[in-house]
Amino acid sequence: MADPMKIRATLKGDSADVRILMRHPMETGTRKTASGVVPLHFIQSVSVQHNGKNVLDAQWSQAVSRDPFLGLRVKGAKAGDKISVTWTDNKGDKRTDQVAVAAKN
Amino acid sequence: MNTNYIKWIIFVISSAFLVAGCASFPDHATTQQLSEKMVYDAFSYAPAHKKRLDQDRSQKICSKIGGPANLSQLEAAEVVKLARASIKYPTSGKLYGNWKTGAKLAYSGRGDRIRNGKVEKAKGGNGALCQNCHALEPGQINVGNMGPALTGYGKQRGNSAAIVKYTYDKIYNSWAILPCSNMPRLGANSHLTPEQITHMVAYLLDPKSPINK
Amino acid sequence: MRQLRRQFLKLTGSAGVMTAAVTVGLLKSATAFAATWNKTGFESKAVADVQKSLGATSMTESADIAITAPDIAENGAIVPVAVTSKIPNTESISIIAEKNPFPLAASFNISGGGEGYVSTRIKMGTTSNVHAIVKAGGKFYTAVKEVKVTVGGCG
Amino acid sequence: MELKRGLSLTAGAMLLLTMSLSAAAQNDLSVGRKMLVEDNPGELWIDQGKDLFYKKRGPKNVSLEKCDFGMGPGKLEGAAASLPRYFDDTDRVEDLESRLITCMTNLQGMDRAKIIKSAISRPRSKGSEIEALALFVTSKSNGMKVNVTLSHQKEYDAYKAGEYLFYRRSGQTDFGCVQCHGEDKKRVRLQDLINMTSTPGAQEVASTWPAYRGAHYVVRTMQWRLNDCVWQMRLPDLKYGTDYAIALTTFLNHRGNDAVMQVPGFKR
Repeated sequence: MADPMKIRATLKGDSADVRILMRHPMETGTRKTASGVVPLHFIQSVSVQHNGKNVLDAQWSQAVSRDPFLGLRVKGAKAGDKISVTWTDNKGDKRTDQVAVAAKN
Repeated sequence: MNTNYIKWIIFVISSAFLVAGCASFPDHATTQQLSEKMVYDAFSYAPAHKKRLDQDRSQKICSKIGGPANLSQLEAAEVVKLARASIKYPTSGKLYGNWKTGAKLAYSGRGDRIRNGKVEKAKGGNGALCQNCHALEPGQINVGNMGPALTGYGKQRGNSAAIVKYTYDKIYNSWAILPCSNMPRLGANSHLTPEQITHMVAYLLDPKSPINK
Repeated sequence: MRQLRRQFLKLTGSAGVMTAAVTVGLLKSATAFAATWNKTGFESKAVADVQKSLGATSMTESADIAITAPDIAENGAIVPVAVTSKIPNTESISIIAEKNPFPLAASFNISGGGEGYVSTRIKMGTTSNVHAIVKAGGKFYTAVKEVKVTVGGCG
Repeated sequence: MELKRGLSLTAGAMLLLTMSLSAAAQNDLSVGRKMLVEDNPGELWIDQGKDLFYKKRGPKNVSLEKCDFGMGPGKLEGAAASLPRYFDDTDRVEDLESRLITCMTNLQGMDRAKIIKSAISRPRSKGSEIEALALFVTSKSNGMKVNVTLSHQKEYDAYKAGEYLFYRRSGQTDFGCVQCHGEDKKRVRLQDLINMTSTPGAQEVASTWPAYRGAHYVVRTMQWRLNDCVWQMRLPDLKYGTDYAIALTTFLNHRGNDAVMQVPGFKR
């Protein structure tokens, strides 16, 4: 099963600053090890929702780094709003995590 | 008075004394004895590799706490004398090798590292480690700055016999020129062979070498 | 889910019914609106082909796009790249590493309250130009920045 | 004499060149470093360590909640920031990693040799138990000041031994620690070297480990850092949790006092 993401969503002015760390090998399909080439395995899409509404849909290639990071900003967010993130990889694995926007600290 | 109470007071006072009064920095001899034991306990090594932990006379002198600034004149002179005596020249007598071979070695940091008891073998022998610490050819950014930049080394000095010998000696045993310098004694410690050092000399001095472009 | 949606579309074949389905919660909006993965673009080896796949055949260089990335990356496997677009109505941002075997690294479609800003990390095999392509108001804009990559070496 | 003057002149010219080069490199690199530290994949290891810490494990089927890191059993806040320190039960100065192993063997009944064998994980792996646990325990000191005190005689001994070992040169590179870590603004190739003889340098060491190592994609501990150093120095294999490593860590961390803990660090 996929590991949980680490999502931070903090209010900066009238926007939420959203920072997402995911755990994924992001294999390029060309890396060789003693036991042969490691098959292509990468996150293809990430979607971010603000209170259930899409704000960002990312399409990725295998060129995104291992243990990927995604940062974005959402206008008009308020403390307590829900930010939900879903990724899907090329093998069909999926993971969804959700946080509430925190007030500026 | 209750004797238990008195005993307790004595205990408190004495233990406080033990902590606050007695504990202190050990003297150098004690530290040295403790630390040397720590070294040999800390590593797992084949008998042939014990020499990597042992210190020779010069290494002992050059391990002054606080660094070489604390060297006495006598100690510095001894290190230089030992270093001069260590320098061996190739049997051919030729100190100027092939700059192209040297150019490859300059960028290699490989060879003779130990992991899980296995000694790393590098193609073409141990690397000369130069890139780790010195700027080399112009425009190369992936270089260290522990030692002075060597860019244009030969251009500034020419390649007279005196410069060739000076350069060979410096690489073979840098402590012959600057006692306790940070630069490894590459020849004296058998990290590089005399022949490899002649290639490094050519790399540094040859007008065709990229370092002098 | 994607499979399901395709079947669903085939069955209904009407956008009107689709909207109704979303409102009654038959489909999650995330799936319904997710863009399909740009296979042509991600498998293109030439930057021109990537641009074509994005629909960006003509572009304007724009000072309103800022690429934040190191001039020199210590580790080509983790090169941080952020793109900020101040162009109004920014709809999408794509990141292209020119000299990668497959130059298109990532595309981001922005909707709702999403701002014209994305930050991520990409792999770069060698020193290369990094391009950002921004779509805004149906037009394409671009900016470029060079990132020097030095391989970490003996560590 | 003639030669010497010539050399010092060129050395001056070289110095200028080196300075401008390194100044440029510093600015060019800093942007990337800042971006990587701010959002550190190492954070993904913290929860992994937390799970391992509270899970009942080992032959004795207990968690590590009773483990005493020096502030009392189970008290983690600020504990890592005060290590290494002397422990009565083992009559030894221990750092975080050796203390974790003490608890895993004594409380949970695990096999010491087995823990050590897998303590340093392979690159691109999920990481080792020790790596995740060390990060979780240290993260409980985040925002607090490093406070390694010397009071027991063995703590004084360890500090002085660490200092001695920092300067001790041996092997075919003639390296001690100070050869690479004795001056400001030095680099090996493009990698910055911390000047550990300075207070800010020692503070950086004391407050940023364990760290995410970008080139390995795993969280690394101080013990790994030392292992990699002695490997480059061409010394033999350093065993895990030795008094040598603990002495060096005591020397560095005590001098790093008052730094604010912030882990995981990010190393290229």
